[in-house]
Amino acid sequence: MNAENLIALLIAAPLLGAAVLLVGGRRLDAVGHWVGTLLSAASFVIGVILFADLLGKDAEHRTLTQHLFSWIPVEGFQADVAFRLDQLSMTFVLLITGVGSLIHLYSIGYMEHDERRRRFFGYLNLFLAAMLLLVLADNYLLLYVGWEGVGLASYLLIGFWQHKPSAATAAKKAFLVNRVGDMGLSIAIMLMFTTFGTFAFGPLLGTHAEPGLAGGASEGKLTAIALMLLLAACGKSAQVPLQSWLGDAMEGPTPVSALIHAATMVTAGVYLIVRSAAIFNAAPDAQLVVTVVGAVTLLFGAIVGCAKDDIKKALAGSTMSQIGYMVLAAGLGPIGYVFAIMHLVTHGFFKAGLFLGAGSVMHGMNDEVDMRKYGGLRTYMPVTFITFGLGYLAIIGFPGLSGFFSKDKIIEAAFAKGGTEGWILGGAALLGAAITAYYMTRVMLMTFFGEKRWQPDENGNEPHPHESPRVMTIPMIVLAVGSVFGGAIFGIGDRFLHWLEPVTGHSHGDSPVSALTVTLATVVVLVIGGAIAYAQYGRRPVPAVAPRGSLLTRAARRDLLQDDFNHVVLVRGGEHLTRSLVYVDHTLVDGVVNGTAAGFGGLSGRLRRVQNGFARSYAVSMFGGVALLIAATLLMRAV
Amino acid sequence: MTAPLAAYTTSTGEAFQFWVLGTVAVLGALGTVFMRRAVHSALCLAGTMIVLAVFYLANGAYFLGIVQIVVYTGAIMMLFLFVVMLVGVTAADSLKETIKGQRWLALLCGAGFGILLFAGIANASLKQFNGTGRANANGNVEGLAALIFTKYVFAFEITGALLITAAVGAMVLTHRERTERPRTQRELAEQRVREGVHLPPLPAPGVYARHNAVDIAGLLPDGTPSELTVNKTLRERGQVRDVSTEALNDLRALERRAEERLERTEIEPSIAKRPEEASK
Amino acid sequence: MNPVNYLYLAALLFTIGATGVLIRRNAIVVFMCIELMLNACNLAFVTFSRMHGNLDGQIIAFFTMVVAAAEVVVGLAIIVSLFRTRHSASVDDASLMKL
Amino acid sequence: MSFPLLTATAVLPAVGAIATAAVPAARRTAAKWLALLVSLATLALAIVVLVRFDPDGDRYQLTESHAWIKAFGVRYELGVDGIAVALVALTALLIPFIILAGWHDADPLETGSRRWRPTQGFFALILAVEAMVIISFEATDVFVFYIFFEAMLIPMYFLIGGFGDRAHEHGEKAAATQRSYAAVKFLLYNLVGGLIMLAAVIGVYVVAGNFSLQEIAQARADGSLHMATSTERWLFLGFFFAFAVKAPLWPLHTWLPNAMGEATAPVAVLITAVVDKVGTFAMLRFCLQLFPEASKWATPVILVLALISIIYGALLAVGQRDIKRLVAYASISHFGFIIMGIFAMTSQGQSGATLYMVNHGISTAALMLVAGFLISRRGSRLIADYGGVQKVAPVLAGTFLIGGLATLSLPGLAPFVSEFLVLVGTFTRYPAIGIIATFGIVLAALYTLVLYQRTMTGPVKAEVAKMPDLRVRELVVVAPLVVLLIFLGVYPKPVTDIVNPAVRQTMSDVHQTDPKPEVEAAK
Repeated sequence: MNAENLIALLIAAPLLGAAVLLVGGRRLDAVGHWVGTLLSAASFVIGVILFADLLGKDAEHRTLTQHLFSWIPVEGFQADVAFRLDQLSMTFVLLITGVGSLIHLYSIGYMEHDERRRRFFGYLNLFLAAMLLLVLADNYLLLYVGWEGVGLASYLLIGFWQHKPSAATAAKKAFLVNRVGDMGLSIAIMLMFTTFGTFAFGPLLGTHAEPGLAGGASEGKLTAIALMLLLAACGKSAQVPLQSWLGDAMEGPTPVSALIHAATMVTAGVYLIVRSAAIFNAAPDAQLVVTVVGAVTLLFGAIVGCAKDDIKKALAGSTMSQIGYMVLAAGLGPIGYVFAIMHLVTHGFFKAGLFLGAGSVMHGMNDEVDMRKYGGLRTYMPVTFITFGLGYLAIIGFPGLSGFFSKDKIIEAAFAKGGTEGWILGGAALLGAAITAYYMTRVMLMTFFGEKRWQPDENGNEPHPHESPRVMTIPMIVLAVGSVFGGAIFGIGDRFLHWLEPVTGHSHGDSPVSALTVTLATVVVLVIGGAIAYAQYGRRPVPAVAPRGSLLTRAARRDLLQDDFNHVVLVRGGEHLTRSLVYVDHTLVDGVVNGTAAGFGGLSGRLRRVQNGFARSYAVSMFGGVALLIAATLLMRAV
Repeated sequence: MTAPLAAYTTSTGEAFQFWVLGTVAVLGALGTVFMRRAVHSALCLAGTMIVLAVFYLANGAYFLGIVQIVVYTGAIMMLFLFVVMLVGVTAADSLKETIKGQRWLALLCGAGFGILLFAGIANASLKQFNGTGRANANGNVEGLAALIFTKYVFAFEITGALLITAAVGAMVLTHRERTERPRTQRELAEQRVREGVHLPPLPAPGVYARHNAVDIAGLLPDGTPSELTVNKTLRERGQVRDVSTEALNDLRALERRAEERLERTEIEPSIAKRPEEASK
Repeated sequence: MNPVNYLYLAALLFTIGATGVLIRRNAIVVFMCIELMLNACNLAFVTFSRMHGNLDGQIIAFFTMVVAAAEVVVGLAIIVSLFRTRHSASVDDASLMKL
Repeated sequence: MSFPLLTATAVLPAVGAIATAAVPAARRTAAKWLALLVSLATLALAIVVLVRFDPDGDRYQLTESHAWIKAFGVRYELGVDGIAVALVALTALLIPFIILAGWHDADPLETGSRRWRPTQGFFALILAVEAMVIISFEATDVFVFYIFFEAMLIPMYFLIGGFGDRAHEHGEKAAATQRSYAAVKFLLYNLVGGLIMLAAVIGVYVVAGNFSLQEIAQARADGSLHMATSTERWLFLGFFFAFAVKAPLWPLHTWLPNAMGEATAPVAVLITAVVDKVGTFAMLRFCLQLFPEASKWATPVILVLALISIIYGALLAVGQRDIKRLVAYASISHFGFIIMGIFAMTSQGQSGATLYMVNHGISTAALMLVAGFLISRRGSRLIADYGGVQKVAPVLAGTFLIGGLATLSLPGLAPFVSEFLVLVGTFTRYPAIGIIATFGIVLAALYTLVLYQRTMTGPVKAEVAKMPDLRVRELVVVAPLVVLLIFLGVYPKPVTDIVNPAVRQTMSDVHQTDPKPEVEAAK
């Protein structure tokens, strides 16, 4: 049979799962989690089949498209439900379904004691479907559907424990911040429509061979579109200034944090930018902004990561910073696209692994998240320790592991941009690498080394750290393997480069510094970073309560005061605005009307006095009236 | 006297009559409005109507003139008087106005209305007067009769119906339906005993042999007048005359005469007036 | 003298009557004033008939009288029954039309 | 002549209304079933109309025309174009759900005032409204339209004033006074609008000599009927004012929150999902066709007002403490979108607006009816009185969430399609307005999610702990709506196919063509 027709099945499988699990009701509680896992696995299998099919073709013809039906047919406005599977989306499909399936598996154990587990798997499947739709869509509008779909799924999953007000609030916040980004996306689509009359990838972006319409428009328009797309990407990928939701999103169950807020959804922004390469390439100013956003975010996230004592929040900060790397790379243009995606994939592996490890730790520690209450866990949960350790080495870019290949390339590319920008960006990237090494080492030390620091909680039951069940450890192991060898597989011989090049294009910038120097520099800084962390947290015992810390630390603990800013400016301001508007609506707009009514009421009240019921006064008025009539007739005759 | 009536201007006789009687008529009308007692108003109105009757005659409406006197002054005004009697001859309503501004408004409207009316008549072209001479050629009554029974016969019939309806209506309105059996003397007596108020028949009005009018309260032994003696209706209308002062005056007069007869020197001037003066 | 004066007189009487209706409170007097107005009209009619030299005016006056008679009968009846119920003949006491 | 299908669609519910009212007081349930059956029969008829309607055929189809008042050249003329057909179908579709949702709303209260046969009256009134709405969608004679446009107010007045929520936070008495206030406000607003429109209707007759929409539009098109610019503008304003009041456009909106807040949820749905649509529909059919030039002249102002409605309504929705009032203000925001789409004068905008009317009807129905079920359980409309419902009544919470997501026009649900079309349509001609309007989608997310968070999530409040989940009847009401929302969100083609030709016509009426993209798409 024809491979194109399988594409729809990729999405259909998890969608079916979501439908069945959410509509099915309690009678599915027993088997729900297996249904969900199997369907996502099925989707992964289909993905593999398609991948094989693609490998079978030669590089230029590795684009499958499937046109299902015309979605919104309106005069001069064509939006179809059509899918496009090329190397880029293929990469994502494998990442999403693969990691997704693993995390489904993990969740079976993690959510075991939750009576709403079926619902949880339903949401997970819904997320998979939406994410696949996002990466497979053939036009921006359909992409938008997936885009908001993942937003919805993340909203549902962050707020999965809705009885916790904090969770509900976090979910709402995530959705709202994302909505701001979505606004950017929709405006971008409108701009495309007005500029090009279409927003389908094919005609718009074209291919390597024949460039699409994107080049044809004025640079101003293109810059506007690009910036709007960037806004969208910031929202989804938690880039400055829309990053504030990611930290709170950790309220969700840990598998969710691993899948959505580490491996897949948050990288959608990078996908969007890389996908729209044709537009960005034609808008250099926008690209510069992208790189700046990326650089700022990677530092921002790293600094926040250093200060958090909550293990998940620390990892969230690191996610932010890693995505910062990707965005930076994507902003560099053809030099960086491939490495952005590559780092995205490797990051998918090790960050998911790290989160799952964190989850396993929490699982063993009665859901304690404060690292200052951990310590010396390596003996209690060896598998977790090893997998987590490998993930750690991968993320700090330890030579030979996956993170090393991808991140190192990005730093190179940053320098290769050339000029002062090149130096600044490259420097930022290097600094980021150092800080990454620092905070990851800190996490590692605080969690697994040192002496145990946990005490019995208020109602006296001391946590008994233990290794997690098999169903949880297997995914961790798989991911660990991935994070060890992934980089090598991709990086050596530029396999990944050749795989992706036809879509994104690639160009070698002439770097002012040789690749080797960059590599050495990277290694040096990460050693320094690690050493400082060791000096702080490895040599002397970690205090169980956080010291007051420097001003920067305290700011970082509060996400560098960005939330406070939002609260004061947006939330408070918004509340005042709405309250005053409600008042205005009631007094002014409504008041005018009621005022008129009251006026008439008063007037008629006055007039009522005339009706005093005395026949004589009525007679007077009659008499007067007659007199007037006579006067009138006389006047008539006079004139 | 038909000939001069055809003229544009009337005979001086009629003019004189008009000015004299016209004044009377207006005075009567004013009296009707401004007399405080209904009776007086009625009398004034009657006067005005008679004057009008005369004017009808003067205008050659002989039949109407007579009818005016007979029907209006004779019947209608009498009817009025009856009602006045029923309602109270001397129930003098104060001319004090209760509704604020009513009087002034009324006068204003009246004045304005009158002026306008006069203006209207003034600039109406009423030049030629062809009096009723030819119309009354073979008798005014015959003329009227001819018209009534030919041209206006239908209206005439209708008015007949109207009169009957009015009569019936008046009866219906004034007739009081007896709801319970009239009580016999016996029952009344028993009721009086039961209620215990004034068992014997009511005392007669009037005092001494002098004042035996029905509207004078008889005096009790201590000399205080007793309302009981006066007719209930009169009492309601508040028309009980008080003669106690007169009685005192008469007493004094008696003493004085007695002293004159006995040639008492010191004569104090009388404090009270003589009865005949008092009654003035 | 010009017979128009009769009209002036009629107008004057009518006005007086009307004013009386407005000023007096005693229903009977009010009624009398109405009669006065009717008579004024009659005078006017008679005068008109003299002007035009035909008897139609007199006929109208005649009818007016008849109607007036009927009206007086009914009106007085009303007054009497009113007096019976309220022990007063003041028109102001019959102000039930008040809100 | 053929069977008068359109008349039938209106007469059937009218007769049904009379019959329902005639059911003896004791047979309450019989009356309900009768009303339900009648509404279903009407739905069947409407579907027949939908099937018989040929999108690519003449502009007005299934037309009927009889002389009515010869003196004024009033003819009883009916006919439907794509837009009208869609809306007739929507109306006929929603009424059964409304009746079913209000099944117990009019049962006589155990305590308090026993109204005169409240149940029969309630359902009879609903059917009466349906009849009038349908005929005003179908009328192609200005006079006929006007009559039913106004007559609609009478049953609505009684529905709002006569039947409020069972329990009220301030007690039955306060509820009664607020109800009557709301009802009177509704009546006065719409009457004022209607009277001004009446003047304009007469004006049209004076100018054109007859009331027939087709003839006048035809005459306008071929120039045989010339209107002085000022005349046309005045007449346009007269019509537009009435429609702007009906489809509440800022600043004429304040009657809606009161009406929707005080009426029972089904009646609120009737107001916002059915009756108000007549206003926006009439803008498309009468304002644009009769006065194309004036419409273009007024466009900038109207667009700004619509924009204000969008943002203002959304902001006020955020500030509400009362669930139903919140939905009402949300509707005001949505009507802003509809009007914006109509007057953007682009095919995307107008198709979007028409689609929006349908989708908004369905989505608001879903949200409001579920909210009604919620309120009927707790007996309070205040958001603060709820919390943690999701834990005790997950199905209710789920449907409520879906309704909310539809309200914030989540892609994949029906409203998204229409909202995006409106935005695009506006953006192509007025970019600035389009962009500002886009803020509406963020605010929509805000008020919807805040509502959901405060009512459904968090710790379970003691008062809601015993709250039962959706009953079968309620599920029967909600489930089809949800299905429709998803279906039309994924596959709106059936509707757009019907609507597009009509929109093309309207565009040609106003002599407008879509602006061409800067870079012509390479075919």
